[in-house]
Amino acid sequence: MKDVELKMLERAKALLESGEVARVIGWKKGDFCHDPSPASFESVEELDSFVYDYFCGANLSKYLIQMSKKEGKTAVFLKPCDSYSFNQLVKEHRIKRENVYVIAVECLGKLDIEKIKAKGVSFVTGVEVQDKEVKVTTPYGEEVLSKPDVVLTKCATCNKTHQVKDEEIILHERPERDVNRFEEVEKLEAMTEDERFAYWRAQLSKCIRCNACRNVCPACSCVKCVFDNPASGIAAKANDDKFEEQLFHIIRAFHVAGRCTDCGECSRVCPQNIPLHLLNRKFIKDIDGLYGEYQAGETDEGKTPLTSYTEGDAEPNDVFKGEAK
Amino acid sequence: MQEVTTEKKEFTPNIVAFCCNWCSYAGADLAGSSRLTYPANVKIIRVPCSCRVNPTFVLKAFQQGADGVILCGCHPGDCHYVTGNYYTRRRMALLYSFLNYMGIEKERTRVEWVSAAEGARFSAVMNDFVAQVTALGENKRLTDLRVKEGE
Amino acid sequence: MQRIGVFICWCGSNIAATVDVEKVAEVIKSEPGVVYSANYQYMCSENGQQLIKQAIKEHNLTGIVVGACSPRMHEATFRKAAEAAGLNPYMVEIANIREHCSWIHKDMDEATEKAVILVRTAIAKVKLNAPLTAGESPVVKRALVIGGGIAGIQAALDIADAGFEVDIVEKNATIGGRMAQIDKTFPTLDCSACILTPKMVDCAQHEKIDILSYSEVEDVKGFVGNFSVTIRRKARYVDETKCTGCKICMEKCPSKKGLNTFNMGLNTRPAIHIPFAQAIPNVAVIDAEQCIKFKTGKCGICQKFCGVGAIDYEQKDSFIERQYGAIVVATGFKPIELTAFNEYGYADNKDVITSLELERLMNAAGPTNGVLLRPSDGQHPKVITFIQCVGSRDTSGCGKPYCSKICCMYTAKHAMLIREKYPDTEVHVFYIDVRTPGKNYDEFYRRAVEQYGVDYIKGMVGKVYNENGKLMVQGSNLIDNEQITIESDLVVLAAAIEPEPSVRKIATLLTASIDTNNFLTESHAKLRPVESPTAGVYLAGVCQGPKDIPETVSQASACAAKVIGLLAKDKLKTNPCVATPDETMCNGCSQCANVCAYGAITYVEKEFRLGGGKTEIRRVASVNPAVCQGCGACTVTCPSGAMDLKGFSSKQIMSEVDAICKK
Amino acid sequence: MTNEERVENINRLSGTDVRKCMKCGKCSGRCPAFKDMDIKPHQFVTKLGKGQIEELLESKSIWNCLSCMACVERCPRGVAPAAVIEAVRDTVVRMQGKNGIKAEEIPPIVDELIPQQLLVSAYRKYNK
Repeated sequence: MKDVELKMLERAKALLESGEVARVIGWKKGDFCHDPSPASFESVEELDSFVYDYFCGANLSKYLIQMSKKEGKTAVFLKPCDSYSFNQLVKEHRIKRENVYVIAVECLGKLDIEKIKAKGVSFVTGVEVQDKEVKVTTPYGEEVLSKPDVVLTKCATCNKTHQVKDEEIILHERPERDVNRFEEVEKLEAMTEDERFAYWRAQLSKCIRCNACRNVCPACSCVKCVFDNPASGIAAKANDDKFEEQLFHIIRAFHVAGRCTDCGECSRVCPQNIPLHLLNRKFIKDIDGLYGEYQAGETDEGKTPLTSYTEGDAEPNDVFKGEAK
Repeated sequence: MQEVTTEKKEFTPNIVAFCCNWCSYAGADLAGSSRLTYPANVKIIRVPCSCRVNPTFVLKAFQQGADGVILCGCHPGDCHYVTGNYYTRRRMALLYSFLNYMGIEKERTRVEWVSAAEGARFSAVMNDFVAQVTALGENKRLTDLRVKEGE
Repeated sequence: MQRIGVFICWCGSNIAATVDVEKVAEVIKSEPGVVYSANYQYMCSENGQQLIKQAIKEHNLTGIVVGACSPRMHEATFRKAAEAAGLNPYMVEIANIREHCSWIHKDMDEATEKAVILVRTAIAKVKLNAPLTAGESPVVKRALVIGGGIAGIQAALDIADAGFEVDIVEKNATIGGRMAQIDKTFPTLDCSACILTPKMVDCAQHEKIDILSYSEVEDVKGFVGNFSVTIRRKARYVDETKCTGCKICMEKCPSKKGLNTFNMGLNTRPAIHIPFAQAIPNVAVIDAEQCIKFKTGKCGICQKFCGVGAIDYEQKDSFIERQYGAIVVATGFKPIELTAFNEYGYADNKDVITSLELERLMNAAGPTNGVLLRPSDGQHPKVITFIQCVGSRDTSGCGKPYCSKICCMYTAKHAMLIREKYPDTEVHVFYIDVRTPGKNYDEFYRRAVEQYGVDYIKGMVGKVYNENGKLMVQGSNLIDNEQITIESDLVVLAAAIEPEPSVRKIATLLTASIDTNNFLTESHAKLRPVESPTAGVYLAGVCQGPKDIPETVSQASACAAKVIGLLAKDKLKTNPCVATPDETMCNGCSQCANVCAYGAITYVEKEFRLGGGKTEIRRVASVNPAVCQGCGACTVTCPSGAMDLKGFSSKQIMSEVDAICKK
Repeated sequence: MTNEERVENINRLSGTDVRKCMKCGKCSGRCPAFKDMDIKPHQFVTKLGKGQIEELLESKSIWNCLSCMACVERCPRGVAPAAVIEAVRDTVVRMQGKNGIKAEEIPPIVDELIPQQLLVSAYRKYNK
């Protein structure tokens, strides 16, 4: 990963120095080794704090909505999963494509510090990844963890590939994987209504309405969100009533249905660890099953499943038929 | 008299029916002028096209205590606005499937295509839906999701 | 402050018998915002409207709710009344307490309770109504008539006589339709061709009428006053402008074995042909499937003999696009297929024929030159049995559930004509009922019985079978409670009629509603019988329901009157209930334009203030209110909720939901 | 059993709605056993409609009906006269305290196309 980071830094410097771009969007070091955050670098000096490591899970595409409006070009580092969000935003005319220079970078799966901590490993000062092993350094010594156990949830079932690149920095080959991202959705579907209700009630009652899921979501990028708009009739008031979380999450999931690229940021940022991606994935699975496989963000043009139709589409009353129960 | 009071206490569901102006609302009118009865707890909201029905309206109805929500529009291919109900069909198929995924009884939601000429069908559909929701009982899930005290 | 007035209509006893109207008006008085509440016997009457107008003025009402019949019935009436009293017509809401309440519920308490909720719901909505002003759209002064049968011809002539341009699109090579195939017409027995063909000629000669024969409607866009229609002109392989109708090609054509569809397949015709002698336009057409030139590449005889060089084997389908203000649908009917009725032996016996086939057999221009000869051996039939209701009034799934309406009369006509021309012929008619509601109709039928001695048998045929060359017709005679078998030479089936199947596609193109039997639905069964619910689309003839020639002609003229009324206007008021985006919230994501069936949404770059003296340019949606039809598809697609629909805003619908659910 | 109960029972057994009959007579027009019937197929429908079942219970027709189903096949309104006749026949058999069918007598292999009712009525008749 270090070699990748060096190449990225080199390119960022060159682009800024030549004046080809006015800024570079990447990640900068945090207070700890595991909390880098998205940042915009406008000069070579600022690049001192640039970082790209196993904790750079954040999706940078959403920042381009504002950045691409600024004067001068903006260079951005996109991981495979981020490139879908980027395409979707270009499709919706939110990003000015001509103002962006995309550098595709490799990603071999990012780590989840919460999962590492959950393994009883605290005060992490560094990590080293070797195939399926993660060597974690702490003041108390080294610990070796299994990588699949500690990657971000969104990375566990990812097999995305780069969809956009003006150039690419890839040094390590990604192993091919055969994953079923709908496994957990299927598990829920196999439950009874009562069990599913209990499951979601337990999950969503944890929600504190911090709006992190909404704010991080590249599809939730409305100029003004319906939940902030008193004219919508569903505007959220603080601690409105007991129904609120559920309403919020249903509407949110529906609003991004057909547009969600399954980037998994919602679940990554949720402070309450609600598996929000399972809501979006249900829509994705239904869309795939009913209207044919569709991956939002695969291209930057065309209609989404909810803005198109065929004459022989399934009837709403029939979608439950054939369900084993 | 005693009997009457107990009867009144029996559960009668509150049903919100969204009907498109051109087919289903007219179908409901025809059911009326043909004196084809259906329970009084069905109340109709007129919308220009089934595609005007936002999922938030459906959720709002449940939030406010409706026990069932039914959406009626022109038969696919016969939409007054050419393609409106095709979008409705996709939206509602996904929404209803999703609500069920959240544990909401699938019997509470329905989409039916009723043409202006199908008064009898309108009445039959409403009778059937009311019976279905009555059998299910009160909607509790969409009005309360949080773990309540005492549970 | 809102000042709402509520008006509860009794509708005579229609509402008042099941809804306690006085109680509703009383309860509603205490609703917040309601300052006036009244009930009256007939709100839609002059006095009722006066009551509304007065109340609006006296109480300074800002909005009114009328609890009455369906808004589809009288919304326009009450809006007009409000407007006359100085209130914006869109500040009126109707609570449908008749069709959706009093007529379907029996229990008074229950119905009254529901009526109160429905009125409350309307109040909740009207409080959020905003005054709206209708826009204007221009009217194209040209009408399209789809179908060139008697309905289309009559409508076209009437419209053209009023001075408007009319195009007739006819899918066959000639106009004339079914009436051209008929021999005589009831109840006067005049010759069908004698009264139809002059009208056909009038169409051809009328300077305002353009006949597009051998053409079909391919696509329809637009709306009332401004339809844009694409018409496919099918290749007839004959240049319409050159052909003189001399028929030399028909004489010389070596491929003469094509079934003559005009004669119901009872004889043959050449590959190149003019359907019948009086065809309009009198221009030949080549049946490419039958033509040797098209099949083998050799022949070309017609081209050699055509004196004017009209034959063009290279002709291709062409498309024209024209604008119309109004469209008349007059697509007509066909007899049903009899495949599901084995019992009548139609498929196995040449001498079991349909009534329309009999028309051709009796027509002087038909395959037998008007001499009634049976198809199997060309002999004159001595015993003829008619069977009525073949496939009509049939709910078993084999036929049609409705009465085809014309069969009783034409069967009486056939029986009478046969007895008149061939008095030695024995004629029997099996009937279930004889239906003759029409001027001079029953008298006509009775003449068949009394004057011509036609044997009417109350009963139905169970089986027709061939025994030694005779058709044995076995049926019941219910009056005598016996089963009889009639040895017949010819059996005539009064097959049910159904709408011409192409009407389905046309209904879809026009978004005109259609019933389960494929008849187009009229806007109101009694009061708007020739209008489709789709504005600017009118219905003439059997496409709307079974009817005979006099009724068809009346309906066609009624259509014409409606069309003339429309085309006489220079501008139409447009529906003000259109979509509008809140630009401050619009993302410019294009999702709304993706679902708009009318192309009403475009995008513009607009500058917005950001505060602090800064501005930004954003892409935002813009709706053309003249093109928007107000369906609302865009409002739901919009992720930010920026798009809303006037008259049916999200807030209005949500408040209706609230009012209904409020316990 | 009162007369009304019997009428109701016959209606229920026959599974047919006699009010759908439009009195066209097509059933009697086709019936191959018409001549041997004292009460004709269409009359079974009308008389049941009027509740006049005494005549039906005593009629010879119930034993002469072949259960060929031609009347059912032909009826344009979906009324089943043969089913009415069978229901009357069944009522008579039961009134005699019998129930002609024995399940084990039904041949193990029967042609699927033969209407069930034909088999059942045959047993009813020939076990009289």
